[in-house]
This record gives sequence, structure tokens and C-alpha cells, in this order.
Amino acid sequence: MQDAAAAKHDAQEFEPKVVAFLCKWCSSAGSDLAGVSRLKYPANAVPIQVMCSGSVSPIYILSAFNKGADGVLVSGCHPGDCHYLKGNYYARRRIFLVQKLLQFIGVEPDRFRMSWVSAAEGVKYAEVITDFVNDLKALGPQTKLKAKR
Amino acid sequence: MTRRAGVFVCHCGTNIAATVDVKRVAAELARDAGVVFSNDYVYMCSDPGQQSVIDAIREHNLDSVVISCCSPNLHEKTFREASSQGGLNPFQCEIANIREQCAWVHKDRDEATTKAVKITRSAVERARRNQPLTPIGLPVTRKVMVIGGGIAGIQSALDLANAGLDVVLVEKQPTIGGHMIQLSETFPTLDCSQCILSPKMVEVSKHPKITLMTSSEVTSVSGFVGNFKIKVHTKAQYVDPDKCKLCDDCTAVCPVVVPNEYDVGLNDRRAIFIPFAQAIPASYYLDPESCLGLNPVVCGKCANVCEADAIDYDAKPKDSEIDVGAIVVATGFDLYAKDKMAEYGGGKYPDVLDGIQFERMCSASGPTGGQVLRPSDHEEPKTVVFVQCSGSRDPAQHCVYCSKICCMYTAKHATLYKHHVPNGRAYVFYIDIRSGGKGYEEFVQRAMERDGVIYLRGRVSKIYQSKGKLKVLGVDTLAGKNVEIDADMVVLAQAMVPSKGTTEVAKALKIGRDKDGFLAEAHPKLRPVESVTGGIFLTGAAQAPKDIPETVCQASAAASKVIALLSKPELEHSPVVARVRESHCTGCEMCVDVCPFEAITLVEGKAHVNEVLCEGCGTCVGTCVRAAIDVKNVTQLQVFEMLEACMGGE
Amino acid sequence: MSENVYLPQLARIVHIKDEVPGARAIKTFRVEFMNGGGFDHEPGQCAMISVFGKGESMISIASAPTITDYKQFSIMRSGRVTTAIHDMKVGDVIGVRGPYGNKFPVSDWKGRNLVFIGGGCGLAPIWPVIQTAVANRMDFDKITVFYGGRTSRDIMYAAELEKLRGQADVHLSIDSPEEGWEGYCGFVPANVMDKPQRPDNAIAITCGPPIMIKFVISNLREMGFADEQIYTTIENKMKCGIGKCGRCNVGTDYVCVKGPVYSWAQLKSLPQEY
Amino acid sequence: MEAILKRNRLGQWITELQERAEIYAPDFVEDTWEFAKVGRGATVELNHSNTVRPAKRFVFPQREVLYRFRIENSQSPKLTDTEPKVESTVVFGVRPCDGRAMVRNDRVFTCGFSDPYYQARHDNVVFVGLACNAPPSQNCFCVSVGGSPHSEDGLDVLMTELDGRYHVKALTDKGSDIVRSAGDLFQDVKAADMDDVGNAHAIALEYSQRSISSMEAVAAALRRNFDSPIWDKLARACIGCGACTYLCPSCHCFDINDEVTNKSPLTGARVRTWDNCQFPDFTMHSSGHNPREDTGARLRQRICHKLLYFVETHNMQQCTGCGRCITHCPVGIDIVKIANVMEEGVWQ
Amino acid sequence: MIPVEDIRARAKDLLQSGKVRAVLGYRRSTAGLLAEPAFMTTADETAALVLDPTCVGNLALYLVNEKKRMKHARQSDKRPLGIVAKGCDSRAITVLLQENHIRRDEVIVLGVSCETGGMIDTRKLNKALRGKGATSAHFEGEGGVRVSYVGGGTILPGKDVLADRCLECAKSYPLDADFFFGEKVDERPYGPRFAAVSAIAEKGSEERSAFWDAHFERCIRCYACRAVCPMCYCDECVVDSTNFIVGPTTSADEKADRVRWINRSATPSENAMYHMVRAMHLAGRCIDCGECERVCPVNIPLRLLNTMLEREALEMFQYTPGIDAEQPSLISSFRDGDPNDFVR
Ligand SMILES: Cc1cc2nc3c(=O)[nH]c(=O)nc-3n(C[C@H](O)[C@H](O)[C@H](O)COP(=O)(O)OP(=O)(O)OC[C@H]3O[C@@H](n4cnc5c(N)ncnc54)[C@H](O)[C@@H]3O)c2cc1C
Ligand SMILES: Cc1cc2nc3c(=O)[nH]c(=O)nc-3n(C[C@H](O)[C@H](O)[C@H](O)COP(=O)(O)OP(=O)(O)OC[C@H]3O[C@@H](n4cnc5c(N)ncnc54)[C@H](O)[C@@H]3O)c2cc1C
Ligand code: SF4
Ligand code: SF4
Ligand code: SF4
Ligand code: SF4
Ligand code: SF4
Ligand code: SF4
Repeated sequence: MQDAAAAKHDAQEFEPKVVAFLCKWCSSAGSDLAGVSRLKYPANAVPIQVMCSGSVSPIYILSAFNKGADGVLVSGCHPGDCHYLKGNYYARRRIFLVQKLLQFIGVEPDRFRMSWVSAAEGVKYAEVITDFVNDLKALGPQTKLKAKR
Repeated sequence: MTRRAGVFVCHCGTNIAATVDVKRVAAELARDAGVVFSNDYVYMCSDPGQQSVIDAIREHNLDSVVISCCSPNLHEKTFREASSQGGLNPFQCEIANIREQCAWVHKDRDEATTKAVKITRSAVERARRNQPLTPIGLPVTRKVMVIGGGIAGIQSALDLANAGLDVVLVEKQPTIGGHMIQLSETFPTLDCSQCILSPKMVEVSKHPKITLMTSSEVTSVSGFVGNFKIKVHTKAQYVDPDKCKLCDDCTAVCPVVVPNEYDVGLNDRRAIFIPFAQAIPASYYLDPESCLGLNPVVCGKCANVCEADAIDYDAKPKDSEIDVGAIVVATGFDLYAKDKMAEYGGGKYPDVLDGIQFERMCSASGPTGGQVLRPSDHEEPKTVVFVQCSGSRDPAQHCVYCSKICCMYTAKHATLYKHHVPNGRAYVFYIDIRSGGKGYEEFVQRAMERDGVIYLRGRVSKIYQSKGKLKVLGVDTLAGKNVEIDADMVVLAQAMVPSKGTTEVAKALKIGRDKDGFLAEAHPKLRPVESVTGGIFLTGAAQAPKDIPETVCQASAAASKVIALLSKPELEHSPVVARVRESHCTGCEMCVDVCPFEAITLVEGKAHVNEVLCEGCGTCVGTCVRAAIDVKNVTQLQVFEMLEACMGGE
Repeated sequence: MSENVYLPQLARIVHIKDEVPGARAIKTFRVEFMNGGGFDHEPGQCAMISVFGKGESMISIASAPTITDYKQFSIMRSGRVTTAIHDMKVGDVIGVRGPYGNKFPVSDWKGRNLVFIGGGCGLAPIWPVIQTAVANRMDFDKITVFYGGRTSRDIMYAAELEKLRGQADVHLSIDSPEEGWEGYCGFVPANVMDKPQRPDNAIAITCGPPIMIKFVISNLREMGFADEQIYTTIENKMKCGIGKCGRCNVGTDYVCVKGPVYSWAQLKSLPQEY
Repeated sequence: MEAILKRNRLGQWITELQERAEIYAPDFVEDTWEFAKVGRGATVELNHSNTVRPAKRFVFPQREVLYRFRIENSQSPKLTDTEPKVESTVVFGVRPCDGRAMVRNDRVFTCGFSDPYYQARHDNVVFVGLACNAPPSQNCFCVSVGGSPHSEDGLDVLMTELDGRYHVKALTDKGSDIVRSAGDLFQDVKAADMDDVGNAHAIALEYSQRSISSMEAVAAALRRNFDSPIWDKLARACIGCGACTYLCPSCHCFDINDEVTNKSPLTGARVRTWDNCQFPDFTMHSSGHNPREDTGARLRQRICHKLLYFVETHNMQQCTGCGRCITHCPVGIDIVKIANVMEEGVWQ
Repeated sequence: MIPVEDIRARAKDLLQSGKVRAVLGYRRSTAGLLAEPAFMTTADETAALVLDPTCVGNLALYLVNEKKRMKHARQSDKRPLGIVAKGCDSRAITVLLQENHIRRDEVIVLGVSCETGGMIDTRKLNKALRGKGATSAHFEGEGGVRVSYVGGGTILPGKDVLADRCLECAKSYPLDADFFFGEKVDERPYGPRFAAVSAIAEKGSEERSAFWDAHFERCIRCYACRAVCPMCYCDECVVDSTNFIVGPTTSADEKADRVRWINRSATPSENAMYHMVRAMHLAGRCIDCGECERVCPVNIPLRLLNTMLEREALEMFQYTPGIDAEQPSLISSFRDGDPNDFVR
């Protein structure tokens, strides 16, 4: 029984589903750069481009989990570099709170990530995704917010 | 929502096709509800590729189009244009990036294909709910207001006027010139400041395209880029500049004597006076504050003697409303108040001067006629201590930032001192020397080596008066010992802070300021002369401490931005802007608080987006808890549908 | 499962006709049941239309009861489900369950004059009654149809109404004058007032926006129609259609079962909650 | 069929029943009584006051999947019927008010069109009632609405606790079945037991409850006062939540919505969920017209439905006096008070 | 101890002089121990006004509801509403002011201090009385509550029967009142703030997860929590999948395009979503009146979610809701020095 459970959680078998909200100006451009540099990272994360990390409403994140995401990434410009000056500062505050809340109800903190990836940080983007997916593999499927219909 | 979407999957040669099974992507999408056409092609961006989009739109009556290809940064424009040739609104075309974000970064063909399907599907969901949009066109007023008549404002105004634009130059003081007119010589070349500035000032006054408004301030602004309405308040002009003959008769009879602010108190003036000989407008000026009464019964001496009949005690202040298309803010700096430096005896001892005072002293037109004399006893100081970073780089008590120019002007001051008093001793206390700039390092080296200025690395801890001398206590960190200097005079290189006028104008224009109070630029690297508000530009020391060459650069840069902006008869603004659902908005103003572009105001208790100012960043969307605001074509519904598409699949 | 009343039958859209354009567009959908399904209905009855993934809506069956190989629904685009169905094309499949509700007691009206008064989308529910009456033309005396839309483009069943003229008096109206319009200009109740109907031996059947019905009824009463001579339908929000979900409840009635057809006499005895 | 069960044999009975059914009994969860599934070997006390959530959820769960759909191609949707495959269930500790509510629910779900989900669940659940011997809770008023602390209506079995034992009375075939199946656990009823039962029931009736003097008068008053401004006054504090109706054992309103699980192919389920006449959009038409626009109208609907309309159509109140809507109303809206105010006509 | 007569007199005076269109206060309820909201429009009605530890409800809610009522009824009585407000209630008023939902001149606040007392938690009381239904409760002596029940009475220590929110109260008196009753007491004889949330936060994540799963499982989505919350004043809540705001101008598209973020089904995932969204929407806005938790029929400890965020707001952003109507909201402001470590 235990072995079976362990096997189920085997990193090989479980492919986490990830949604990555990328701001148009930095992180999306950074992920483009990762592509241009032909870096390799796991294919688990589907990017959704948004204008600014500041536009990511907490409900987007929660909804992604509800629809079955095992992990959610929000990525924006480094503080001070926001194309819209301060959008990422608002995002940071909001997302800090979302993360605390997720943590509080017992969602593993590693299921949710925020990162700053600039347009020049293709390598960092690849690393963030790789690292995130590895974390998620170890965690197994997300069940708490996923709708069972 | 559209019902007839078309999907075009690009092989990009083998760039995409090598990793992604493009045929499968096209086939899977073909099954989706609302997709009526789905195909793949080797190079979508090629002419035949684009033509196939155009043809398919016509043939299959497509109402939205998704191209699954490379980054939208590369070909979004291409395909949107192709779509509009096909008869679609360009905004009904979306790009799914399956190259940079998929094919190029994955190895496993199956995984990459699955992801490509999801990316494409979410693009379809988005495209299907895109509204057709047209860029917002707005007429422009081809007139510019420049606020602040220092070198920054003067330069901008001249550049703009020479480009054929009408310019209104608004200056708070009775004359333009700003701080530069107070300087004696300028580093690194030591040419006379007034000599290089005065011709420009005259040019301003003579230029047919420039309207000069002195003693004037902006009180409020409405409107937006291309169409500002500005209210300007002009103080009463008791002396008519057109009549004034500059004869000086009035000054001669005026009984009032007050400190002269242009000489920073080193000198006196009358209640009616000319700030300095080169003042523009070239006219005497009656200071109502010190005048005995603006009432002939009380005094009336000056009007009596004025043969030109230029003086009118009954003059009234004036309010005007001016329409302009763009604004350049050049309201400059102030020196960090000397008396805030109690530890250095600033404001307490007359012989502790600030930089501008020293400039005035060195200036041939200054209070001492260009001689360096102690204010207290008009003796020539034998030992002068210059203190750099006075108030700068001191996060604990004063300003955190580096004022950037003090190293240079201190070197200049020490040099000038040595030129005036060759046998005097000049000490400079410094933390480091920041002399980046053409010829700057050489200038400092010359001060040290040729002019024998003694540079001591370390901070001054205290200055106090003792036995007619100013005792300067400090450390020489290089020598590792305390130093104590008996100085005759001390010059504090006070930090530069945003001028009071800058603070006021920021408020009136509703433009942001940075943490230090300087005007905030739209982007610190890429848009350094633009404010966050479209159509308002920044220049000079109001934006950050800077020297004259840099100020002039920025002034011309701002001017060229304005010229570019106003070169079109109509401005085009992206239609991807926020829209409020009034039924849901409760007027809580949170969006108003967060909008980086001040695009939202409350109108009758509901948020109202000024589409011209909105940049479509969506910060408001992320903030509004009532889901009452959305950015067109990136609506919450679209994000929801995209999420569903990303998560779906069996 | 034997009989699951909630499970719709599948029906294919075989024909779509645009009736009225605009923000509140009306389209008529003709559907054919698949797999040999189907049901008979009486004039006035409704059916629950399903768009899978969106939901269900109660819609009057607009085709005549005598037509058995298809059913027709005239649907105004109003919200989630109705928009989804407007987005569908011929060949797409919807779900239909029914028939629900009571009927117009047409057979009781033999030998009488019938006055139909419809406005906007309200022609749909009474259309099968008109059809039934016309099909049995000999059973009735005079048949008069009043119908109005906001503009000439809002007139639904325009061609059918033209055809009807042979069998009945048809009085069309639009709210305000338009070039080329030969009918009445003004609101439907006014049109009715303009052409007074004799109340004796007549039955008036009215359907349309609540405000129109209100004025039509008061006009009819003024002309001397008794409460029992006036019929209308009410459209309370419905979810199940079979008297369970409680939503359409007005007083003792579950409108989906006891209604939607009421004589004014009956309706007056119900609380004013429709 | 009647029998006596020793108190200490209850556990055994439950264990035996667990062989063929899922057993539910009240459990004290988070300071409230809730029907909870009884685990193997768990003890059941039956010393509860009424549960917060009524027993109706065993026949009318808050969420019911009506069927699933899958659409690969808009021209051939596939529907999968999901009539509940209900495990046999025995619910212990059902109070008589909840039992009587079941009679009301039956009326709604089985008259006219029969509701297959309700029916299937009802066929497979056995309600074992427990007479209320102890003093009632502060808002109980079953007697006023024609019930009693030991009403048998709607129950399959009624248990009455006696000293150290239960009197168990099977009322339906389903009830007899679960008693008979464990026949050896039970003893025959003696005359003394019957006396004790009689006593217990008599004492229970003695306890004072809240009361409504005349239901006929209330009905008449409600009819009379339909348009009275009193409703606005009474409902002024109402916050329009669903506590009163969701917790009512005889409220049956529901909503039907589609829940989509996947976009392509479109898959999902048509689902019904409880709904509630106190929500503002309950009756709102697509046009925005709302026949019951304010809390006054909605409160009136709730009260009239319970105490007037249902009586007119089914000859019984749709309220069984459990008092939940009173106890759990956040703002003190009180059906008993309203009924009395209506009847007495005493309001300012 | 505040003499209730003073408040009655003031309410009476306000009504008599016609300065207010009504006074919101408390009166005894037929439904149980807790006082119920009273809408007093005549001076006579003020005689029934009570103030004791059973006046639990947050009447600020009715400032919101009455606004909707007035709009609905197209009433034009522009006179302000008088309202009896405790510390927490007045914080709610402040947030409503901050969000422009009401104007200051629309209310006359009769502020009452809870001094060293607070409001009763009926669950705790029931426990303490072992099921004996209480009939009345008053403060007596130092921090004691005199409770009567049928056939007796007793004095219980406040900390045993007062609501958690009162034990942890941030400010037990209104900061902004037009009339003030009672004494401003800053030191209260109870535990530290955020005690309840800290207790949960300290648990292991597994345990916490199980704790919330069990609770979310039980939620019936009656929305009493939302309905009672003065901050949940939106006409249409983002979690609703049905239309609330439909007017003559609402287009078919608008109705068709409503996002169904959360399904109506009361399943654990949807319930969790609901509570998460609600908690986020109340971040920096919830003023800890504890009403949501009180009204929950199945006793879900909702207050924990809100106070957890309140604690974060205070500790990480130095933000306290409900103290200053002029400050920008928690989520519509930021500081350069906001936590950044969690960003990777
Ligand atoms: C002691 C000292 C020595 C210096 N020496 C040198 C040097 O040798 N070489 C060099 O390159 N740089 C030197 N500088 C720097 C130089 O002075 C500045 O770079 C330059 O003056 C900046 O010009 P500005 O136009 O931006 O600002 P300012 O000169 O400050 O001009 C701003 C103008 O705006 C007006 N104004 C302010 N507020 C308002 C308002 N609200 N409405 C209307 N008008 C308003 C002011 O009255 C003023 O006329 C020195 C600076 C100091 C302090
Ligand atoms: C007996 C009857 C006959 C009808 N006949 C027709 C007809 O022939 N043609 C036509 O166009 N419309 C008719 N309607 C109205 C039609 O049912 C609604 O317009 C439709 O349900 C709106 O659904 P929606 O999902 O598009 O709107 P939304 O506003 O998105 O739906 C909101 C929800 O409320 C329900 N709802 C809202 N308004 C109504 C309403 N008036 N009746 C029932 N449910 C409602 C819907 O089912 C849905 O669940 C009829 C209604 C009734 C009750
Ligand atoms: S945040 Fe939302 S509700 Fe508040 S004013 Fe802005 S749009 Fe309106
Ligand atoms: S989208 Fe950005 S710029 Fe536009 S109104 Fe919203 S916050 Fe302001
Ligand atoms: S009566 Fe009470 S419980 Fe019912 S909706 Fe109103 S406030 Fe809620
Ligand atoms: S109406 Fe109230 S008292 Fe009556 S059965 Fe329902 S919940 Fe119980
Ligand atoms: S938490 Fe409680 S009050 Fe809120 S919806 Fe759920 S059951 Fe109702
Ligand atoms: S969330 Fe709860 S505690 Fe907070 S303000 Fe709303 S009802 Fe009060």
C-alpha cells in the first residue's frame, strides 16, 4: 500500500500542471530570450502573458488552482524596473498576502511562486521553471483547491 | 464572442516543426468549438503564408485569427496587418508563441506538442473575445508650456520655438535665468556663466514664438496629452517692463533696504530694484512685500521720480488660462538649507557660506565685485575650508543621495579662491571625488596639483567659532588622524534638493515625485525625460541633481520629445485601455490610488478612465475587488477562458 | 433509469431565421428531434432548451401543435443561454425537454371572436394559438391580430403575418413614425384603443412586456371585456419547469405547472409577484 | 411492529446494520450537532439536541449531479445519466420535526412529475426517529404547527428513550426490515414499557414550547396582510442570507447550473444545488425585472409559503416547528413572532 | 459601565429634534439571548434600546443596507442616520468612509466604549452553562458577566464567555464618534492580539491543512458570513454565478459574459475558493467585528482567515484598517521596503 502510494508520487510519473503569468515587458521577454538562447526547461508551464504583474488579480491565481494547476507562477519586472513604474510593487504586496493565505489553509508554500525575471534573464527564467517543476514533482498533485466535479 | 476563428500553425522551417508536431496542433484545434479553419504552413510570415491568412479570412468568413508561431514581438504587427488586409480588425488577430516559449526550449516532441496546443488554444480563447478596436485619435494643440526659466527651461523653450512651436515660458521669479545666472564661472572650463547665459536670455525675450510670463505660477492643470488647459497666476506687475527705461532713478529714492536674495543675503537691495543687470525682462521690479505700502500716500517716491511713468501701484494680479499640447517642467533645485547643518554652524556664523553665496562672491557682478571677502569683517580670508557632501549622502540625518555636482563646484570654488587669494590655504574635505565627465577629472587634478588645494579625505564632524576663527574639526582618514583647522571662512557644498517650486508644480500637475522629492521620470533608463503623465516632460535639476551640460542635454531631449509628439496633426493612443463597468463600481477609489498614470478619476461616484492617459497596464484590474474594471482585450473573462484552456486537455 | 424528467432529448437545429436584429435580437430556431424522440404539445406550452455547458432556459413552443416533425422556438438574445444559442449554427445540437405548463383552452373558445394582442417577443407564445385558430378557421368567428414592435425592424414573423391577412384582421404598429410604414404608429395598447373590439362573445389573448400587458388589459376592461375573457401568459424565472425548484412560485401556484397561461380572472387572485 | 432495545445494545444494532448500510447519527462537530457517518466500532450516544443541518440532505443533497455531458463535436453531444447509485443508508436520531418535514418534501418531489433523484435516495434511506423527551430547545414550536415531540410522520422508525432502554416502533416496511433483521437484539414490548412510553410522551407534551395560537387565524391574517407595510418593517434587519432556508428541513428550492470541467472536448455536468428565496436574484428575470425586489417581499414569501400557500395546496404547514430558522438567523428574525404579530395585528 | 439611559436620552433627543431620520440600536429579541437590531424612528421607540454584552451585531452593516433601501425606495430623506457603534463597529464605519461608501455627514455616531468588557460569544456561554439557555447577560464587577437562566444565575469571568474578537480587541472604543459614552480604556485584562490565529499558525502545515479541509467541507454556502459583513457591500459578488445587477441597460453580452470563477456547488474546493477570495477581498478592510464567524450556522472559524491577513498587514506593512479614513487602502498602496524575500 505504502509502496503504491510512493510510486504514485514518483517524480517520474507525475507531471505537474503549471500556469505562468508573465508580464509582457520583462518576464515574457525573458522567456523569449530563454528560447532564443535554446535553453531547455520542462514543458509543464503554460505561459499566460499579462500586461503587468500588477494586473494579476488574486482570483486569477486561485482560479488556476481551482482549475487544476499544481503550481502557479507570477513573474514580473524587478522592483524599480516595471514598465508601468509601480505595478510590480502592488503585485508584490498582493501576492505576498495570497501566498500567506494559501500557506495558512495548508497549501504547500512551494506551489506558488513569484519571481522577478527581467528581459535579459533568459537563464533565470529557465532556472525558475526547472526549479519550480522539480519542487512540484516532489509535492505531488494539488488537491485542495482543485474542483472535483 | 466570435464564432468563426481561424488557426494558422507555422513550422518556421524546422524551428518549430522539429520539436512540435504542427500537424497535430492544427488538427486538435480544428476540433474546438468556434474554430472553423485550422491549418499549418512552413513559413507563415512569408508572403504566401500571409496571403494564406488573407485568403482564409475571406474564404471561410473568419472573424478572428490566431497565428501559432514565434514571439509576438517579432510578427504580431505583420499578422495584424495581414488580417486587416483580409478585412478583419487588427485586434482580432492574436499570436500564440510556440517557438520561443515552446519549440526552442523543450526536447520531448509529445510534451512540446501538448503545450503548443494549450498555448494556441488559450490564444484562440483570447482572440475570440477580442473586441475590434481602433486607435484613439486626439487632436493636439501645437503649443507648449515650459515651466521654469533656468537654463533648462530656457534651452527647451528656444529649441521648441526654433522648431516652430509656440512656447509659453512661465517663471516664478521676476526674471528668468535660474541658478545659472548666479554662478560666477563654470566648471570645467571656467567660462563666465553670465556671459554664456545672457545671450540666450535675450534670445528668449526677442523670440517671436516665445511668450514670457514672469512672476507667474501654474495653479492647476486639466486635460491630457495634446490638450492641456493650464491656469496661470501672474502676480501684479507694478512696473511695466515695456516702459521701464532702466534709469535707476527709482532705486535711488527708495527708502527701503532689505537683503538681496539674488546675492543670497550678502548684499542689500531696495524695495524697487533690478535683480541683476541682465535681468529678462529687462525691467525694474517692485517688491510688494518690502515696499512701504503701494500707496502714494505712504511713500510714492519711486512713482514720483519715474519719468517713463512705468510704475503703477494699482496693478492687479492676473489669471490666465492657456491651452497647450505639452508641458516641459524645468523648475530646478534649491540648496539644502544651510541652517539645517547646525553641526557646521550653518546659518549661525556669517562666515559659513553655501556654494551659491560663494559663487556670488566670486562673481564680478556680485556683492563684493568679485573679491573673496569674509562677510563678517570684509577681510580677505587666509584659510578657507570647503566641505563636500554637506547634507548629501547622509541617510541618517540629511539627504541619502549624492548631489553629483558638489565635487566639481567645490574644486571650482577652491580653484577660484586660489586665483583670488593665491597665498591663501584652501582645504577640501571630501568622502570621495566624483568627477565623471569630460574634462572633469583633469579639472580636479589641476585644482590639487596646479592650484595647491589641500584635499583631506574624511568628514568634518563639527565647526564652531572660537577666537575669531572657525574651528573645523574633522578626520583625515587617509592619514588616520584627527585634524583641526582654524579657518577664516567655510564653504559648505550643500546638497541639491528639489526646489520649492518643483514641489508645488508637481502637485499642480499631479505628476509623481521620487522618494527624494525630485520629479519622477516615466522610466529611469528608457524614458528619463518623460513624466508618467503623457505629454508632460521633465528636464533639469528638478528631475535630479545635475550640472549645466547635462541639464542642457536633457532640455534639448525633452524639447525633441515634444517636437516629435506634436509633429502629427493627431495623436494616436493605443486603444487597449481600461474600461469601468459602472454598475459594479462602488467608487472606492482604490484604482485611483494605484493607477501609475493618474488615468482614473471619480466622476459622480464612479471610476472614470481617461483613455488618453491609460496605458492599459491593468494595475487597476488587479486591485479592484469588485471586478468593476477591465482592460479591453485582456478582460478577466478572457483570462478565465485562457486558464481553462491551459488547464484542460485530457 | 426509466423516466428522468431532467434529461433532455437531443434535437438538431435544422433552420435558423433572423427575426429581429439588434442588441436584443430574436431568432427563430427550427429543431428536429434525434433518435426518434419528440413530444406533442398544446398551444401555450413551453419547453426547456439546453445549451450544454451554458444551461437551460424556458422557451415557448412557437410552432403549431399540428406540426409534428419539428418544433420551432423564437428566442430573444438576453443572457447566458440565449446568447449561446444565438451563436449556434445549423447542424448543432441542443437539448429539449417538455412540454411544460398548461395551455390556452382553445377548444373552449369555439364560435367566439378571438383578439390577439402581442408586443415584441410576445408574439411567440401566442403564435401557436393563432396557428391553431387559423387551422380550424371555421370554428371561430372573427380573428383579429394586433402586433407591434419598436420599429419596423423589430416586427417578428413579418412574412407570416402578411400571409395571415387572408384569414384574420392584422393590425401592425410601430412606436414612432418611419418612412414607408403604412401601419399604425404608436404603442400597441393605443392601437387597440384605436380600433375598439366588441367584447361580447370575444376572447382576448395578450402577451408582451409586462408594462404593455398592463395597459392592454386596462384598455380591454374599458371596452367591456370581462376578466374571464382576457388571457395572458406570465414569465416567472424558472429552473426546473416541473414544479420543484420553487422559483416560479406565486402564491399557491408553480407557474411552470399551473401557468404560464392565465385568464385575467385567475391572475388577479394571485399575489402580484410576476 | 414494536420492540424494546436495551440502551447498551444500540451499538450492536448499528454494527449489524453496518453490514448492509451506511449509518449516520448525530455527532458533536465544532460545537454543533451534525449527522455524521458512523465509523465501524464507533459509539453512538443519541443524546443530541437537534442537528444544525436537517435530515433533508439524505434525500435532497445540497448538490446533485443530474447528468454529465461530453461534446467532441457540437453535432453529437453525449449525455450520461447519473441517477444516484445510492448506498443503503440508515439515519439515526432524526427528530420528529425533521421526519414531518420529509412528508412535506415528498409532496413536492413526488407529486406531478416524480423526481428520480429524490425518489432513488428516498427508497434507499431509512429514517430512524428519536422522540424528544427532554425539554425543548428555546425556539421549538412543533406542537403549534400540528406536530408533537413524538410525531411519527415521515419516519420509518420511531425510538423513544426510556430508562436504560429504547422503545422502538417500526412505522414502514423499511423500518420493520431493519428491526427484524436484528431481531435477536430486541425484546418484546411489555405493558409496563408501554406505560413508560406513554408517560414519556405525556411529559414531553407538558414542557412549554413557543407557541402560535391559531394556525387558521395566522393563515387568514397572512392572506389579509399581503400588501401590508408590516413586511418591510419585519424584514428591515434581514440581511438576505440563506441561513433560514438552507437549514429548514422542508425548504426545497434549488438552482440548476452547468459546471464545465474541460473546454476541449467540452465536458461537464448539469448540477442542481440548493437555492433560496431570500437571495435577491432568486426571482430576477433576465430583463432585470424582479417580482420580489426587496427583503420585505422575500420574507413574506418565505412565511406565506410555509404558513399559507402550502396549507392551501397540501393542507399542511410547510413548517414543522424545528426553530432552526429562528435560532440561526443572525439578526433575530422570528417566524413565531411574525405569525403572532400577523394574527394579533399588533404592530406599530 | 455605561448607563443605557444616557444613550436612550441622546437617541430620543436626536429623533425628537428631527436631526436624524432614524437611530440604529439594539433591542431585546424574541429569538434568543442576543439583542437584535432596532430601527428607531420615533422617540418612543428609544425606550426599548438596550446596551449590554448581548449587543453583538455590527450595525454598520445597516448603513450599507439602508443606503440600498433608500436608493431602491427612491426616498429623499437626506437626514443622517444615528447609529450606536462599538469600537469595532466604528472601525467599520471608518472603512466605509475610506471607501467613499458613505459620507461622514450621513451618520451620527453614538459611540460606546466596551471599556474592559466586550460582547458575549453564545457558543462559549452555552459551554460554560452546560446547555442551560441563558436569558440575560450583564457586566458585573471586575470583568465578570452576570448571566441568568431559567431557574438561576451565575457570574462568569469575562474571558470565559467573551467573544475571541473582544478578548483580542485592537481598540475597544470608537475613535470617531459624535457622541461618546463610557471611558476610553486602552489596557484590557485579556490576552494578546491575534492569539487565536497564532495558535493555528503555529500548527504544522499538515495539521492546518486538515483543519481547514474539515471546515470547508462543512460550509453550506448560505452566505450568512458575507451577508452580515459590512465590508461585503458589493451588489454583485465575484463569487456569484448568477446575476445580481441587472438593469434596463445591462446588455445580453454582459450577462452572457459573467465569469463563473466559482461554482455554486458547496463542494470543498468551491467553498475553499469562496473563502479565499473573500479573505483576499477583505485584506486591509476587515476590521475584526467577528460577525462572519458568529453567524456561521456550522461554526466555521472564519475570523481566523481575516485576522491572519490583518496580522500580516500589521506586521509586514504596518497597516491597520479602520483607524484612518484618509489612508489609502492596504492593497492600493505599497512601500519600497515591502517584503521581497519571498520573491525568487
Ligand atoms: C554652487 C553651485 C555651483 C555650480 N556650478 C556649476 C558649474 O560650474 N558648472 C555647471 O555645469 N553646473 C554648475 N552648477 C549646477 C547648475 O546650477 C545647475 O545644473 C543648473 O542651474 C540647473 O538648471 P535648471 O534650469 O534645471 O534649474 P534652476 O537653475 O534652479 O532654474 C529653475 C527655474 O525655475 C524657476 N521655478 C521654480 N519653480 C517654479 C514654478 N513653480 N513656476 C515657475 N518657475 C519656477 C526658478 O525660479 C528658476 O528660475 C552649480 C550649482 C551650484 C549650486
Ligand atoms: C414560460 C416562459 C416562456 C418563455 N418563452 C420565451 C420565448 O418564447 N422566447 C424567449 O426569447 N424567451 C422566453 N422566455 C424567457 C426566457 O426564459 C429567458 O429570457 C431566458 O431564460 C434567459 O436566459 P439566459 O440564460 O439567456 O439569461 P440570463 O440572464 O443569463 O439567465 C439568468 C438565469 O435566470 C433564468 N431566467 C432569467 N430570466 C428568466 C425568465 N424570464 N424566465 C425563466 N428563466 C429566467 C435563466 O434560466 C438563467 O438561469 C420565457 C420564459 C418563461 C418563463
Ligand atoms: S477600484 Fe473598482 S470599485 Fe473601486 S473605484 Fe475603482 S473601479 Fe470602482
Ligand atoms: S490600466 Fe493601468 S493605466 Fe489604465 S487605468 Fe488601469 S491602472 Fe491606470
Ligand atoms: S431571515 Fe434571517 S436567516 Fe433568513 S435571510 Fe434573513 S437574515 Fe438571513
Ligand atoms: S420554517 Fe423554520 S421552524 Fe419551520 S421547519 Fe423551517 S426552519 Fe424549522
Ligand atoms: S462559512 Fe458558514 S456562514 Fe459562510 S457560507 Fe459557509 S456555512 Fe454559511
Ligand atoms: S470579515 Fe467578518 S470580521 Fe471582518 S468586517 Fe466582515 S463580518 Fe466583520
